[in-house]
Amino acid sequence: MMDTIFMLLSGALLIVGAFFYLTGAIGLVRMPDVFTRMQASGISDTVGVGFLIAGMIVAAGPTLIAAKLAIILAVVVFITPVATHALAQAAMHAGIEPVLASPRVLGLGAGLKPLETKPAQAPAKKRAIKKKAGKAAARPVKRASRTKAKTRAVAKGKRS
Amino acid sequence: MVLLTLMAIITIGIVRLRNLFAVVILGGIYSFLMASVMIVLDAVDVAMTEASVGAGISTVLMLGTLYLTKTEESDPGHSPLLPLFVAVVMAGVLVYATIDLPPFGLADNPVHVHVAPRYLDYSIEETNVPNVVTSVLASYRGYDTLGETAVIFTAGIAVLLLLKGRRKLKPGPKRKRIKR
Amino acid sequence: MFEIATFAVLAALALAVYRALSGPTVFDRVLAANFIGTGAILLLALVGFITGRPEFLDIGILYALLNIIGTLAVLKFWRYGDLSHSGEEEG
Amino acid sequence: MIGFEDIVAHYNHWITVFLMVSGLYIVVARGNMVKKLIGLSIFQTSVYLLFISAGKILGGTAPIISEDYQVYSNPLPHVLILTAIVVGVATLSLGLALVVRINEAYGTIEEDEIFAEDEQ
Repeated sequence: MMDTIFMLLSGALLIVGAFFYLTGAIGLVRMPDVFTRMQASGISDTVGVGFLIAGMIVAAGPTLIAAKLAIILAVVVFITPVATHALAQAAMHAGIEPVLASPRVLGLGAGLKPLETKPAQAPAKKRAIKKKAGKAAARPVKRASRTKAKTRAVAKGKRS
Repeated sequence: MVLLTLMAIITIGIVRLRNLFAVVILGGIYSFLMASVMIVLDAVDVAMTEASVGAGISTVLMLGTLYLTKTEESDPGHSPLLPLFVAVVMAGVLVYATIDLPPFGLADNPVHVHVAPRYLDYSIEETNVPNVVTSVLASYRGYDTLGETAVIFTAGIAVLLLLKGRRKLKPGPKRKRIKR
Repeated sequence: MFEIATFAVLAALALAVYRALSGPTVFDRVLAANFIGTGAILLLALVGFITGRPEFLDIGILYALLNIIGTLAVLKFWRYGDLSHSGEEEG
Repeated sequence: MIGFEDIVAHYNHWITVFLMVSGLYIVVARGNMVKKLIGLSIFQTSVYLLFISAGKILGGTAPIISEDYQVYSNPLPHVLILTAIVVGVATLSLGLALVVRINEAYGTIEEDEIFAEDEQ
């Protein structure tokens, strides 16, 4: 009886986790720029991994395996935000414009794919005030600012 | 099979990309996929080593090198047709050779009948180590491992020698990039 | 159940590989690499449960640590152009 | 005619061949030295794959002795490949150090430019 309950519970957890993981991966492909993609992969790394590993813990029962799985879960949960934060910081540092900050996003400019989800409005407006409007399409800006960032980095390396 | 196909796709990407930085990242992904394949193929020790070496050390070494050199590959001046031809002919020959190989995963393949059962049967008795890979590596084939260590030592010394002269040439506060 | 989850993870890995190959910027590729590292951990655990021998989860911990090391090394390189930078200048 | 069983029986080998040939192509066709080294490591990795898939037994488990399991995969290829991986990273680091030195001597890591500079 208890075994059946545990089996059903772990199966349900696994399927929910798999669903969220796949959703995050689809978001990783469909989202328009780096920052939104980071947010999509955040779904996978928290909810997806969490439910999957919880399902496995339930399937394993109170053994050493469950402890190891819990350690893995803790490591992933603590580490992925750090990596994502570093990624976002580096991307901003390299001068990549968030798509949501550009005024083109509402008119769906030429260089952009149509958005699947509704863009979050508040940060977009805030950044749009900060950045001047009238940026060109995403690609050349990125290229130019990236080379700028590179020369900056090289100069910094020489200095230090 | 899916993992192997993904690895092949990644390889195509590595061949085609020009930005060396992206190529290094793809190399890391390739190593992770390779390690997963090895887990599926029951080689857990190899998977661990491959992940730490391929995704860890190699990536860091490559990044150090890219920092000291440059990150863009220039356009090759000559046509790629001849190397492509060589590669395709080579692939044809090798695929022809694989037809004669024993099929994947059968227990009576010639590989499995000769030495391995001896190790599997007597490992506990003779070395008292449950992990057969460890016992073969450290006990039955210990001299092999000693030679391997000598190779790494030589490589480390060579790298240090190569990069030490560099520091004298160009005195500066930069530390040496290749950490062994 | 484990099989379904495994297929989902494999499909997610395929999508991430697509993103790694086509990602317009380096950061997309780094993100995909991070994602694939996590997927490799999950795949390891799931395959362990399917084959009935889930004892190799230590390797999963190793993968997670390598994942963060690789990502941070790449990002630090990209930001400072140097792996030995202490990051004092601007946090 | 090739059936599904044949494909499954040789799929690993074909992927191995593909990886090996791609590595060869990169080494031959590309002039950039870092790229050449990456091609070399792909070539090495294909050899790992060949050995490990030779060592797998379907239905077997990892070669760690325990009472619950009877069939184990072949541990010998694993040992050989462990050695090969470590030697591979030694080779790679040595090659990268050489690339750094070449870049200092010539100011480039492209093969063609180095040849052009030699001829002057």
